[in-house]
Parts: sequence; structure tokens; C-alpha cells
Amino acid sequence: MQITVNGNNTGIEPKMNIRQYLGTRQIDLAGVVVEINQKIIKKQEWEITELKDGDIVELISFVGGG
Amino acid sequence: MQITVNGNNTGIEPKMNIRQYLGTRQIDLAGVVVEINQKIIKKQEWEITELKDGDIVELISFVGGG
Amino acid sequence: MQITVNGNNTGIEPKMNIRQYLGTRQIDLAGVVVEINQKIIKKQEWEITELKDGDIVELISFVGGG
Amino acid sequence: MQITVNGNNTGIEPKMNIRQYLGTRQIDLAGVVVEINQKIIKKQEWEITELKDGDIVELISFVGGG
Amino acid sequence: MEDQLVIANKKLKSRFLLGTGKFKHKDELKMTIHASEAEIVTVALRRIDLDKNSDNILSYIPDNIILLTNTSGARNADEAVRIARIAREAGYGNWVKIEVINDSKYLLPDNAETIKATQILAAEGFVVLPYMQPDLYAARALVEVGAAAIMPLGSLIGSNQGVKMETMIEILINEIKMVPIIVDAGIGRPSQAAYAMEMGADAVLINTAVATADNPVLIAEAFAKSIMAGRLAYLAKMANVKTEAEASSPLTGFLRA
Amino acid sequence: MEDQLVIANKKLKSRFLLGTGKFKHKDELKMTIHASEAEIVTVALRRIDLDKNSDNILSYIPDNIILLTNTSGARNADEAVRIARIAREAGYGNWVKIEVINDSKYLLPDNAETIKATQILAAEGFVVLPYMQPDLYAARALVEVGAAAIMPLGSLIGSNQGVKMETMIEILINEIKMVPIIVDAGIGRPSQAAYAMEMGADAVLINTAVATADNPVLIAEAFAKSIMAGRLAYLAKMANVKTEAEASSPLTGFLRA
Amino acid sequence: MEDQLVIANKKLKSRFLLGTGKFKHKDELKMTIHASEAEIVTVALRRIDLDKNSDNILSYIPDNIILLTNTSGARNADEAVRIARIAREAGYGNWVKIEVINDSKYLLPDNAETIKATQILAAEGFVVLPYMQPDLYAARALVEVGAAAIMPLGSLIGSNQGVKMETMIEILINEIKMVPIIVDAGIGRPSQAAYAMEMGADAVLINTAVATADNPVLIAEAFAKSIMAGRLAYLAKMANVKTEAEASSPLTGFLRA
Amino acid sequence: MEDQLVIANKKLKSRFLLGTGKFKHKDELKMTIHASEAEIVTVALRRIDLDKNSDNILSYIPDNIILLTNTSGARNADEAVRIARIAREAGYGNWVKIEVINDSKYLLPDNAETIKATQILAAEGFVVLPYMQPDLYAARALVEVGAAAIMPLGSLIGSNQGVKMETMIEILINEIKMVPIIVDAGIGRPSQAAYAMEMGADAVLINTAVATADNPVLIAEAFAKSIMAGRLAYLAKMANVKTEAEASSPLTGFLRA
Repeated sequence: MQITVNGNNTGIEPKMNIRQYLGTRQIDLAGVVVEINQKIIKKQEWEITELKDGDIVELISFVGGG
Repeated sequence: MQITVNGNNTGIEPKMNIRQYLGTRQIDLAGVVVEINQKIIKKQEWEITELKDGDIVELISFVGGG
Repeated sequence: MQITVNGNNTGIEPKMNIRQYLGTRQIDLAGVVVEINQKIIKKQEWEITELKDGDIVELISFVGGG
Repeated sequence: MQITVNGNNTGIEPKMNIRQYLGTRQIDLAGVVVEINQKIIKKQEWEITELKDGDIVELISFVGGG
Repeated sequence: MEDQLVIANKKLKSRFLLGTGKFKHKDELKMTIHASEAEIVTVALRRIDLDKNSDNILSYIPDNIILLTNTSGARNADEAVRIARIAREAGYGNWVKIEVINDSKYLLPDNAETIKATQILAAEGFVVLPYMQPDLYAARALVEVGAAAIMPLGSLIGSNQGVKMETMIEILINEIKMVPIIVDAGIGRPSQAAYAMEMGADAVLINTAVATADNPVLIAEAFAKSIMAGRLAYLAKMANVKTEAEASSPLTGFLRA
Repeated sequence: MEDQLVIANKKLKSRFLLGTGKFKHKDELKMTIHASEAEIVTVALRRIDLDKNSDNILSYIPDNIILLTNTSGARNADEAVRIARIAREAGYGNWVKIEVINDSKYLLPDNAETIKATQILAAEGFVVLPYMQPDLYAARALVEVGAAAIMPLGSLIGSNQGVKMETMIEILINEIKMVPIIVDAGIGRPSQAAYAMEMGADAVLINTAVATADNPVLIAEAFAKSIMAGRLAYLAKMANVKTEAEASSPLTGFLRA
Repeated sequence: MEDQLVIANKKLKSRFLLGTGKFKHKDELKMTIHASEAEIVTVALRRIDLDKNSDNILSYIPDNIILLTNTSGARNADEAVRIARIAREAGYGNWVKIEVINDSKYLLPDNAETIKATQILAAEGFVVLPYMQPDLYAARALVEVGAAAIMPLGSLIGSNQGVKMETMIEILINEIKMVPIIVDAGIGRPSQAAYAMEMGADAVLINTAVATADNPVLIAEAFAKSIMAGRLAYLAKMANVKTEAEASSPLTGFLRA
Repeated sequence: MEDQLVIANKKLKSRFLLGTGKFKHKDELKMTIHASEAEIVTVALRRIDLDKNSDNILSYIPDNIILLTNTSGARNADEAVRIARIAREAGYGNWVKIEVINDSKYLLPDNAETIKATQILAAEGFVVLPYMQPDLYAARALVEVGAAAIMPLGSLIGSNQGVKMETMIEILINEIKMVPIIVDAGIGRPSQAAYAMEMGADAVLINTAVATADNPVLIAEAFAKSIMAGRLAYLAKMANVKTEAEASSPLTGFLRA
């Protein structure tokens, strides 16, 4: 199954929810926001939101800024 | 017959056109513009435009400005 | 006996030394300097320095300054 | 015979006056001043002033300046 | 050398636009215009005072001068448009300075309303010169809707403080290349006018500093010269500022031989 | 109007003294002098280079121009005096600019030595124009010992920073009335020259900003105009700076009748 | 004395908002925040880089600090709104700095788009601090649509030029009384921060000048002190500038008796 | 960090020298000195007024403060020397500020006389801090004859104009390394004091701006903080001024994926 994460195509296992997917990457989850197809997915919905083929996923977090 | 000229009420003779009215005042006509009821009256129409009772007339001309 | 103190003529008793003279005026002596005839009289010499007729005495002290 | 001209030693023929010496170099004489041994030699004295062995000669003229 | 200012296809020799407000003696105005060598002069409109027979300003302005009517008094785009149309009807051309002010204390132009008025009037065929607060986005919008030049303020109108808005005016000069930039308002001295021109402004508009000087005719001549000076300096490409001293005369001394 | 600069009884129309150092192409110098309208031009002295047949600067300077020889290179009064005497002997007049510098980094004039040199040379009949750091006491001393004008620096020589020493130059302008004040050094742009003149300086001396511009002839014309502009503005008595806005057009609107 | 800054009912002791961009060493950030005594710190949002395990900036910012997320990268109101919503979802509060920039060279905020974004986000309950070009009309519009403070630029972002937009910022300070004025962008030195506060600004936001100093911790302390100094000076009502000298010591001499 | 000011081997924590003239209420002076954290305070001398029993200024100055007596009123070196000797005799130490003024309008120090007085008094063992016009040659001479620090004026005394003599003070800071440079006179605001310190001045002396503020105690605290701020900034090495904008936030957008 193919999704786009932060602009890059990636193959992932099917039937994976967001939290599971994030678990496969080593990311500090503090302050991370997930958008799928330009819609924000709230943290409490990560476990119940399954990734679908073709999803455009944005993983966003804080950086230094002025 | 009563009209308002530049904010002041004035009695005038009836059946007077604009050019006639202006002739009754001593005004240097260079650069003068006449508005009646917020509508500009072109110079060539001064003679064919008769003043009516209640008309609101503005006589405007150039002054120094920056 | 006449002396000049800070520009003003004053009559004083003869045989008076500086300390005695200063005692006749109510002056806070902290930081006061005495010049007689443009010569500074050190504090320890006040008692042994007698005022003479015609002396020009300057009594100087600190004020606010920048 | 040796003289120093503008800091450089030069051999010259003996019995040469200033005007003669200047004639041997190609110099535009407008505004030129001659100092010998720190003494200015006026223009009218150039012909009557003979160079002597060891003379320190400065030839000076105008340049651009602010 | 041909160095001309072109506004709406009109070729101009002078880069000095002169305002005619605040003159103490109107008879000085004619001589002042002459001394300024201005080819564009601003005027305003007002109700005729029917009670006193006041002088007509037009009689002091030579015929070959372009009249640029200021919409002063307008508080929004609609009022500015109305004034501009009246001005055109007066028969002295279609050049208009849009001035929309909604603040009686600082007399700052309202860029948003100015853009609206410019759009309407440019579409009606006016030659529109909008007075504005220097803002790159507003300047771009003005050019897009048809302004024939843009006229950013140098500092508060009538303040004689010079080009205080330097940072933003410099940006306009660098970025707006389709129409001339005319620094309007706040220029109080010939040195300040020269400075605006050295920066690369295409022209300056001055009123208060001329009209309220002790000798308006003389100061107009001074401004004319300084504006030319600033323009020539811009064309001559000036030497850079240095933080260190640099001798202009040869220092190597013949004295220490 | 008769508005002349008078130095040592010499009446001058131009208030622009031009320096001749640093020109890249000497043939530009003649045209530059012409464009500047300068009547006084500075030069310096140097040992003739006997090895190469270099151009004589004098051939580029018209005959009617007053040569003002700079004592540049002098580190004390004695050296300045020696250079001045050499200059006079050259046969081009007795005008001398005293420049005594004892610091190779900032090239600041040494006021104390400058006063000494001025005294000696004025007594010998020279027309002495001392270059100085603006200091009221030094200026008074220079006038007392016979300076024909005083020439305070505007900012570091060759820096093009303008009239950074404004506070002190203003004091000199207010207090020294017996001889002209010529702002020398640091003026880098026509706007700065105009500013110095608006302050009330009697003249300015410029070299680096002209010689190192891309186009010296054009910038010389620009400076000439700006110096005249600044002078006229001074004579016209300029309007004051205001902290608030002030309308130049009538704002009372006919629109709200 | 109780002198507090209040933004959206939040009472703050510090008038120094610190930006966190451009730090060379992230571990300096924590100490810098401490030294600054800032209570509000700006951050931005970016895609996580999945390839390298980069540090999370939040781990360097103490918990009691208010995070103010910058919408940098937004080119119009819609993009700014989208970024703000993402920021809120991250769970670190609802304070947002609207920064809409449509010009990659000067990085100037677009006031018109900023007003739109402010209106939408304020209505959604955000605490909105818009970064803006100082323009009285735009400031009034921002207050009207619900801005919690307005943040005019002092000069070009990252330029360290100080309060070049002084004329317009002074007007904002005089006229906008309903919300605080925070000078944002361009402040490069403690003296400039003090100056902004002396003028009457309620606070300043600084990033580049801290992050790119040789010693960010030390300069943060310097800025903190200077901002307090400027505030105290504003409260103490400073003595006026005088054009003339005025003795501070008694000059009447006892020496001339 | 040990960052001390050392004058004549005396180590000082504060870089703020406070003048005591012009205070409206003497009882404020004590609190003002406390708020300023100054360790050196200037005073002057005057004939005692025998008719009214005026307060003794010394009772308002804590014992641990160094008294620096100003020779104000002196018009030449001899008078300054006489005043200094009187001051020493008073028994409060041998620190003296040489102030020789020969001009009642601008109150400018006379460098030549100041050098003479410094030489005499330094030889007699005084700690001499000469007030001067910033001039590199005069500064070098003062160091040579034994000045313990040099105190150039920032601008006209009492004018609150700040560091107008910037060009020359910068040169002194760069070149005079043997003794501290204390900017004295003209500093009117904390931002100006910070600026002087950022330039690298070792300390500042302020009187008028404190004594004539509405609230001297508060402004003294403000100056104290700003002087520390300026010093820290100097030590932290500030970021450079840039002519262009530079983003402080990442602009590469996740929005355009």
C-alpha cells in the first residue's frame, strides 16, 4: 500500500492506524500534528484512524522560529 | 423660488437657467464647475438647464492645494 | 577689626583664631575649607591661625555638581 | 662629481648650474621648485647657482591633492 | 543627455512638482512657479465663496503647466472619485492626485481606499497619481489598477522632516519599475529633496516647505537646483561611504628624504 | 542679488572648492573643474619622479583658477611652513591650505600644530586656510593668528559620511563671524553639501566624492548645483520642522454640505 | 510598583518576547530563555524530517513559557489560518503570531491578508498577535477584528537596523490604546530595544539579534536589562532634549572675589 | 564573570558615574544614588552662604562613595588647579574632575588648558579625570601627562542629545587603551547610555538627565540597567547590521507539498 508522507512516497503495511504507523518511525511525539489529506487528525483519533492507500500524510512539529 | 447654493438658501427668479443665474453673481467663471443635486452640469448645458425650486446647487472652483 | 569673608566686609573681635571665628557662625564644618589671602589653611592649623585686620577669607564647601 | 637628487645619488659634470642641470633631464619646468640643502633657490638664481659636490637637491612640483 | 521624466506618456524636463497651498501672497505664486521650473502644479477644489470676490488661482498659473487636482477632503474612495470627476469637468485636464485621508490628526493616506479610487478613475481615463503610505503591496496593487505614478509620503505632511520613511521608499524604488516614484509630503529642505533623488526617486512634490519659507521664490529656485543635483548624482553613481579615513592627497613626503 | 564669498578680499562667485587628488584619468580633471564652476582648486606638492615623464597637473587647471596648495604630508608646524614656502616659490600665488596630520589611521588634523603654522605663515603674508578639527577654542585661536578662513572637517577625510561633526560646526558657524567657514573633508553626496550650506557654512571643499564617483564631471555639476541650492535655502530662511502633520490643501469639504 | 503587561488577560512581568530561530547550538537556547526572563517565546512549524532524528525544540523550552506559534511560510490569509489550526492541535495553547509574507526579498508582512487571517482566527478563539507594517488604518482594522496585540516591524526582519519606522510606530503608540503594541523585527541592539520602550512601546520581540550574537546568553541578559531600562525611563518621564548647553554645576565662581 | 572598571587601581563594579547638580529636592539625592548603584559621585565647590543655613550635600552621600570634585567655574588651568587643591584639603580624597570652560554659551571644555591642569595635578598625586572635547591628539596628551581616565563629551552639556560626537569618541575608544574612556555630558536617555557602552566606552557620567527627570530615582535605576545592558552587549559581541531582510523562521513551506 502506498502513501505520501511529508512529500515522499512510502510503502506501508495495510490496515495500519496512525498511532501504529508513527510507532514504526522514531519520532518524539511531543507537539506532533498529523494532517491527512489536508484534514487535521486529532490525537485522540490516531488509534481509530486507519491509513488508506493514496493518503497524503503530513507530520508536522515545532521548530525554532521568530 | 428657493434654491440652496453652496449651503445657503437663496431666493431667485423663476425660469432662470444656470448661465443666467451665474450672471447675477460676480464670479470669474474660469474653472468653475456646477453640480445640481450631486450631478455635474456640463458647461455646454448651462444655457439649457433651468433651475428648479429646491435645487441644491454647488459652485466649485480651484484653490491652492498641495 | 575688619576682614572680608566670602566677599563681604565684617567687623570681628581682635585676636580670634579661625576655629573661634567659625564658632561664631553656624556652619556645618564637614568639608569646609578655609583660604586666607588665597592660601589654604589646613584644618589642624585653624586653632593656631589668628585672623588679622584686612584678611581676605574664603569659606568654601561642597555643593551638588556634575 | 656626486649629488643627491630626490633621494638618489647621481654623478654629474662639474661646473654645472641649476638651469643647465635641469636641461639634462626632461622636466616640464612649470611650477618646479628647487631646494638645495633645504634652501629654496629662486628661479632667477638658477643660472647663477652652481651645483657643488655633495649637494642635496630636491626637485618638487605640483600634483593632485585635496 | 536626454534624461526625462515620463508620466502617462508625457515627457517632462522638471522633476519638481509644486503644490500651491498655503501661500501667504498669491502674487508670489506666479514667480515661485517660474523659479521652480515645475511643469506640474497641484491645486485643490473648493466651494466658491459667493460673498467675497476672491482671486482665481488659475490666473496665477501659466497655461503650459499641467494642473494636477488633489482630491483633498475625500475620506473614502467614493468622495475622491466624485472630486476627480468635478475636476475634469472644469476643463483643465484629467490629471488627478488621489488623496484619501481618514484621520484628521496625522493626515495619513488610506491605502485601501486609495487603491479603490485609483482603479475606478484609471478605468475612466484619468491620469491618476495616488498619494500613499509607502507599502510594497499597496504600491503593486496601485500599479496593477492603473496608477500613472505612485506618490509615497516621505514623512508626515507639512512636517518638513524629510525622508523618514526611507526604508520603505527605498524598497519601492528598487521594486516598482513600471511607473515613476514621486516622493510627496514631508520634504522640508533642499538637502532632503536631493537625498530623495540620490536614492533614485523619479521626482518630488513639495508644497509646505516652499509656501511657508520666508522667501518662497528663492527657496523654489533652491529646490529646483537641489532636485537636479540629486538626479545628476544618481546618474553619476556616487562614491561609497567608508568607515575609515582615506587620504585625498599624496602623503609620501619629500620632507623625510 | 549680490551674494559673494570673500576670502582675503578676493570676491568669489562659487562656494565650491574642488580638490584634485585621486582622479583616475587626469584628462577628466579639466572638464570636472569646468563643471564644478570652482574658482579655487587644491593641489599638493611632491618630488618630481625623474624616471617617468609624468603629466604636469597644472596643465589641466585653467589660468584664472586660484591654486590652494595643501601642505599634506606635514606632521608638524615646521614641515607645513616649509611646504608652504616651497609652494609660494613655485610662482602660483600664496594661498595655502595648512594640513598637519600626525596620525596615519584617521588622518585627523592636529589643531595645536595647525595654529602654530598658521601664525607663522600669516605673518609672512600667506593667505592661510587651515584644515582643522572643529573646536571653538582652536577656531578662535586660528582667527586671532591670521587665518583667512577656517576649514573644519565634516567627517573623516575620504569617508563620504557627511557632516557628522554637526554639533561643533554649528557652533563655529554661530560664533566665528570674522572669516568664512569652509566645511572640508567627509562630504560625500550633493545632499550633504546642501545640508552644510543650509546650516550656514560659507563654502565646502570636496575631493574624494568627486574624483571617485563613476562620472566625476556629472557629479561635479551635481555638487555645484546642490551647493548653490543650500546657499539659496539659507538665504531664503527655511520653514521649521514640525512634529505634527499640517495640511497643505483646504480640507473643509464641499462634499458634506 | 505593579507595572504589568497584559495580553488577552494574561498578566506578564516581562516585556521581552524571544524568538527561537537561527540558534547555532540548541542547548544554548534553554539558558538564553532563562537569561532573557521572557515569558512568551515564538516557535514555528515544519514538516518533521523523517530521515534524521532531530531534536525536539520543545524540550528546550520550560513548561511555564507561553508558546507563540508563528505562521511563517504563509503567503496569504488561508495558509496562515491553516497553520494556526495545526498549531493549536499540537496541544500547546492557542497563541498565534500571524505572519503573512508575499515577497521573498524584503519579507514584508501583507497587512490586508493579515487582517483577514486575524479576523478568522480571533473568531475561532485564538489569541492573535499579528505582525504588520506600521500603518494606522491597518492597526485600527486589526484591533477591530480582534487582535490581542499588534506587532509592527521596527525595520526589515533580521536587519538589526533598529526602529527605522519610528514615525509610524510613534503614531500607533499614540493612537492604539486598546491593545499592546509590540515592536517586532529589526531590533539589533539593547540600545535600540531601550529606545523602542522609551517611546512607549509595550514590549519588543527579538530573535536574530540574540540568536546570532557571539554569546546569545549574555546578549539576552543585556536585552532584558535594556528593555526594563526603557520601560522605567518611560514611566519616569525623561527630561527633554535641549538645543543649547546647560550647566549641571554652579558656575558662579568664588575665584573672582 | 569578573568585569570590572579600574580607575587609578580602584576596582569598581558600577560603570555609572552620577552627578549631583540640579536636583530639585535634595532628599531625593540619597535614594537616587542608591538606585543608580554608582560608586563615584561628582560634586562641586562653592562659597558657603553665610546668611542661610543651607544643607550640606555631603550628608546625602553615603560614606563608601568616591567623591569626584568638579573644578567647574575654572576658566583656565590655574583656576582649576586652585580648586582641586581646595577640594583635597576638604578631606574627602584626591579625585578631581578637571573642567575648564572659557565660553559661557556652549560650555565647551578647553582642551589646551585642561592638559596643563592635568599635568600639574597628576604630578601632585591627584587622581585626575579630565572632561574634554573628543580629540585624539588631546586625549593622547592627557594620557601622557597622567590622566587616570579621559572624559570626552557626548554632546553639549545638559542637552540630552546623546552621543553626537560619535565619530571622535569611537576613535578614542579604538586608540586610547591605557586608561578608561568615560562619556561625560549630553547623555539624556537610557538608550543613549546603552549605545555609548555598546560602542565600547568604559563608563558614562550622567547628571542632568537624572536630576531633571520627573522621577530621578526611577530614571537612575533605568540608567543603571541600561549601562549594564550596553556593557554586556559589548562583551557579547553583537550581530552586525544588515542592509537586507533575513528570515528568522524557516520559510520552506510544508503547505505547498
